[in-house]
Amino acid sequence: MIPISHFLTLGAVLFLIGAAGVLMRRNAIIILLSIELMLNAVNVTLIGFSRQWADLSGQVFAIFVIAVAACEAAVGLAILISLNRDKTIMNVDEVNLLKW
Amino acid sequence: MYEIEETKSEIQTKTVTGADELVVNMGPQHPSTHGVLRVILHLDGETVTDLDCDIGYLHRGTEKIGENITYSMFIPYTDRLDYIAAPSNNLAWVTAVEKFFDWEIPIRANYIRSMVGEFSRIASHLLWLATHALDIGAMTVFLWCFREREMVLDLFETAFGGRLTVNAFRLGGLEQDVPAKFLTLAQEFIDIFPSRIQDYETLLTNNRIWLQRTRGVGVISGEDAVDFGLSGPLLRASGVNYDLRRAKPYAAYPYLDFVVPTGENGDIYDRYIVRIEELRQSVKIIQQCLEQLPDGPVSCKTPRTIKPPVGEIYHSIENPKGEFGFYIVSDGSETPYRVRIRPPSFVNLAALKKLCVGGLLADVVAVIGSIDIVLGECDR
Amino acid sequence: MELPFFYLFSAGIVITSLFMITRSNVIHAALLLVLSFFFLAGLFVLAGAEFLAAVQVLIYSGGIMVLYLFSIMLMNVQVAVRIRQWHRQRFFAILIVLILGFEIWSVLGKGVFPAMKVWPWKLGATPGNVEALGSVLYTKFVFPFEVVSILLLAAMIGAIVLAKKRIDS
Amino acid sequence: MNIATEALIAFIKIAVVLLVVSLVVAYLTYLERKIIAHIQMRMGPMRVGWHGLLQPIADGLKLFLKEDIIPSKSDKVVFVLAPIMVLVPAFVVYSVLPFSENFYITQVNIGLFLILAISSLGVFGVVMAGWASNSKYSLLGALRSAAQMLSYEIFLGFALIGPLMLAGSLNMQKIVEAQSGGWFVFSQPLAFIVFFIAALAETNRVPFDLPEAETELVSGFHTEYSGMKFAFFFLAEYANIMVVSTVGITLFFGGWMGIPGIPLPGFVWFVLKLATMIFVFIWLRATLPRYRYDQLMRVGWKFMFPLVLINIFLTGLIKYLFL
Repeated sequence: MIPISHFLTLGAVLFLIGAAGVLMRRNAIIILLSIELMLNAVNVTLIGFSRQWADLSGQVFAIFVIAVAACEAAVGLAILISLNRDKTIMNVDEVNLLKW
Repeated sequence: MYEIEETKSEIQTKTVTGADELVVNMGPQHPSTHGVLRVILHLDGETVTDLDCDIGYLHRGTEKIGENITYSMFIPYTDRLDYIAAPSNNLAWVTAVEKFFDWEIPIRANYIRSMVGEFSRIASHLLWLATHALDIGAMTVFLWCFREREMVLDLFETAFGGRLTVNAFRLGGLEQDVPAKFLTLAQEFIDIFPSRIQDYETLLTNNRIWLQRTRGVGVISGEDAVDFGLSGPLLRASGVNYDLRRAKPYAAYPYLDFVVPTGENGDIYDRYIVRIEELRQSVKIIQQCLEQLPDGPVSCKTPRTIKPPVGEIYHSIENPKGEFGFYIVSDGSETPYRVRIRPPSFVNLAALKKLCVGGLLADVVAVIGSIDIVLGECDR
Repeated sequence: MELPFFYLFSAGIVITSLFMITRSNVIHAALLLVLSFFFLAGLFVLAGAEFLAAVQVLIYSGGIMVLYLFSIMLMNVQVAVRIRQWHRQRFFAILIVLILGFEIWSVLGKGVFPAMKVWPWKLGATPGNVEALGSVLYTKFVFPFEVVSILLLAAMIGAIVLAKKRIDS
Repeated sequence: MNIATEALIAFIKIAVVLLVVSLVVAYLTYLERKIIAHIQMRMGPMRVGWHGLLQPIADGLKLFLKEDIIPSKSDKVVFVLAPIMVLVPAFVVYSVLPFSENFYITQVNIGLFLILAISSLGVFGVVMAGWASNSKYSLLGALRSAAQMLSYEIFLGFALIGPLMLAGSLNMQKIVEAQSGGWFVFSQPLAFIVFFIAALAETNRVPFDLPEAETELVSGFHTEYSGMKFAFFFLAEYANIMVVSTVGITLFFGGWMGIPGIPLPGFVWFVLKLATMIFVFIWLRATLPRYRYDQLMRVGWKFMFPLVLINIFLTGLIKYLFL
């Protein structure tokens, strides 16, 4: 039996790695990938709780999270492609048109 | 020399493009450019936005060679132009040179010339159908066509000794009469060939995928086709009824009865239909030739050295691929002063850009197949 | 028996994730993330969520990550490898991440975890898992399910509008 | 039975299946060459062994001994990984396929879903190969194939939902057993048609072989591959044909279950059905031309997708009303 604390710790570590990736990298695709990682960290905790309480709600919510991740990937990549097409920008700190 | 350099650099600068455009170099080593054609494609995704043809990889200076050898020595060189249908090229050259003189070509020779010309049309169209179908992905047609083409090449071998480059005709007629075996083999061939054409049609003509791939693709209107100087099945598929066998009959064609098939839409499908119908008409012509073939000599009396009078001449015949002509300037000596070849592939290829731009990458392959080019005559 | 596998998969996930956020080549990063998702799928099987593991592989790896690779191939990656990789705010970011980690650690460390309940399904044995998940998904959670489908539709339209080429250019 | 014996039995089963499948896949290439050759009025391989029976082994040996070329501008790690990524999922799927009543490696309650999930990974290898080769033809082939495989995976999965609703289980063995009253191909003809077309597209077979269209893209994503790596792609293609054929006969033709009245072992029925299915695949290759990219997508999204949705709806309705 795997204790719930293991799942929670793993989820926390993954979330931190993902957060570090989002905050520290310039490359927009890596940032999107890191966000995927953070969403998966949430999934790990959801699955852990689902197992802990023998309740399927956790798994259902994990499915919802995957669906949201798909939306995020689609929209994020669409934004990136349109940026890349117009200005060949790959880095987030170059997207500064709204800055004053 | 300077100009050549400049065109080269132009092609190279054009390959530097924006973010969306992908430049693909199709050829000279590519399975569906039918030899060594190089096409520089500018793709937006899969759509072709621009296209450049780079030819000349098979340039052998045939025209220049023609200036340095005698008229009869040039006949084997014409074999190497449209090597798919070598006898047809021989026919174009010998009839062109014969135009300088007022020789009486024996009727038997003319009939055999027409017959062999039609056989070479069959050979060429079979190879075209085989490779065109393979380009679009139907691989069985490829081997079936080669089965029949092999029979045609066997016929050439029986008659002339050569299979691909036959050196079939001589100035003034034939070198010698065709053997009797040739005539029986020819009869055998045209007996079975119509059913074989039916086989190809079973696989392709009403095939839904074939229709989708060919209908409405690579369209050129009749007027545009005339403006581009297209000829052959390409022109006739656009609805222009122009066939040199009818317009300016040569050999035995004035005595033969055949239909010139034309298309309506000028798309790849119509070219396919026109060529398939031409195969049938060729069978009909050969049948008539075999029935009407008179006895008699196959060559007229020609001088030992052939020295045409001073002057110039243009003569063209209907090759399988279109109007194949020779422009010869004679200075009265044993060798021509200038030989200029009018190759159908070269002229037809000029329309490639018009046919392809706006289409998809896969259509380029289909269009190149439907134009039916042979780089041997295109690059000369 | 489960615990060693848990450690194996966890180590795999953490290591691939760490590699993922440090790669300069985005294709490598994406492929490493795929690898990490496989480990994650293994973890889900351990936790009795086989269906979710298959969904993870099918949707995440086979769908979303292919979409990423597809998009990356449309962009010019070679240039991006050579330039500066890290954001200016990286030291500040490390600080924030450390603070966040400390907070999670302090909460987790103080938490009291109850003993495991007896898990009603045995691994890979009963067919009830998928059926039960399906019935929960379509009864209790049918409203969120519909909301998610609308979200997907909106995202699809948004993505098409954003990525579509401008007609005038 | 303790864990060690169980593990040993599982290992032996895996080894047997792996060896047999690799051999069958190798001989599938021979079969394809022979069948197509006879359709095209020629003999096919005749030189190596009796009627060329040893040809696959000779081919394998040749590819194995060939120089392994890695283009200098390629991404070497990804380039090497790609063929493995293509081949491994094709073989992993065999772990849940039922070969006969009691011969299978394992049965899991998400069997079919696992097959779909694992085989969806094949597209990775293709995309990786296309990108790592650093060649435009390969990239175009990979882009085509990514779009094609992603789209047709959807139709493939949706087509399987109809039979699944009738079977009421994802377990492959249970699906077979559910067909004792009648094969699902009779109750789900629409689903079978869509499944078959999608399977052709999934395995990059004619008329959907655009990703590797020799005459347009010079073999597409594996243009730059040679030697053993090329052999991997080649084997993966045939292994995938086997997989989709097996899934097809399991879901629509009753798997190892025979026609009542003819006493044959389940495995023989399985092999017979598999051979028929594969013959149809090869037959199509010899007959049909290739679709164009936009036509492929149009066929998929405008024809097959509505069809399969209608099928799911009708199946649900009928099941709700009458069963």
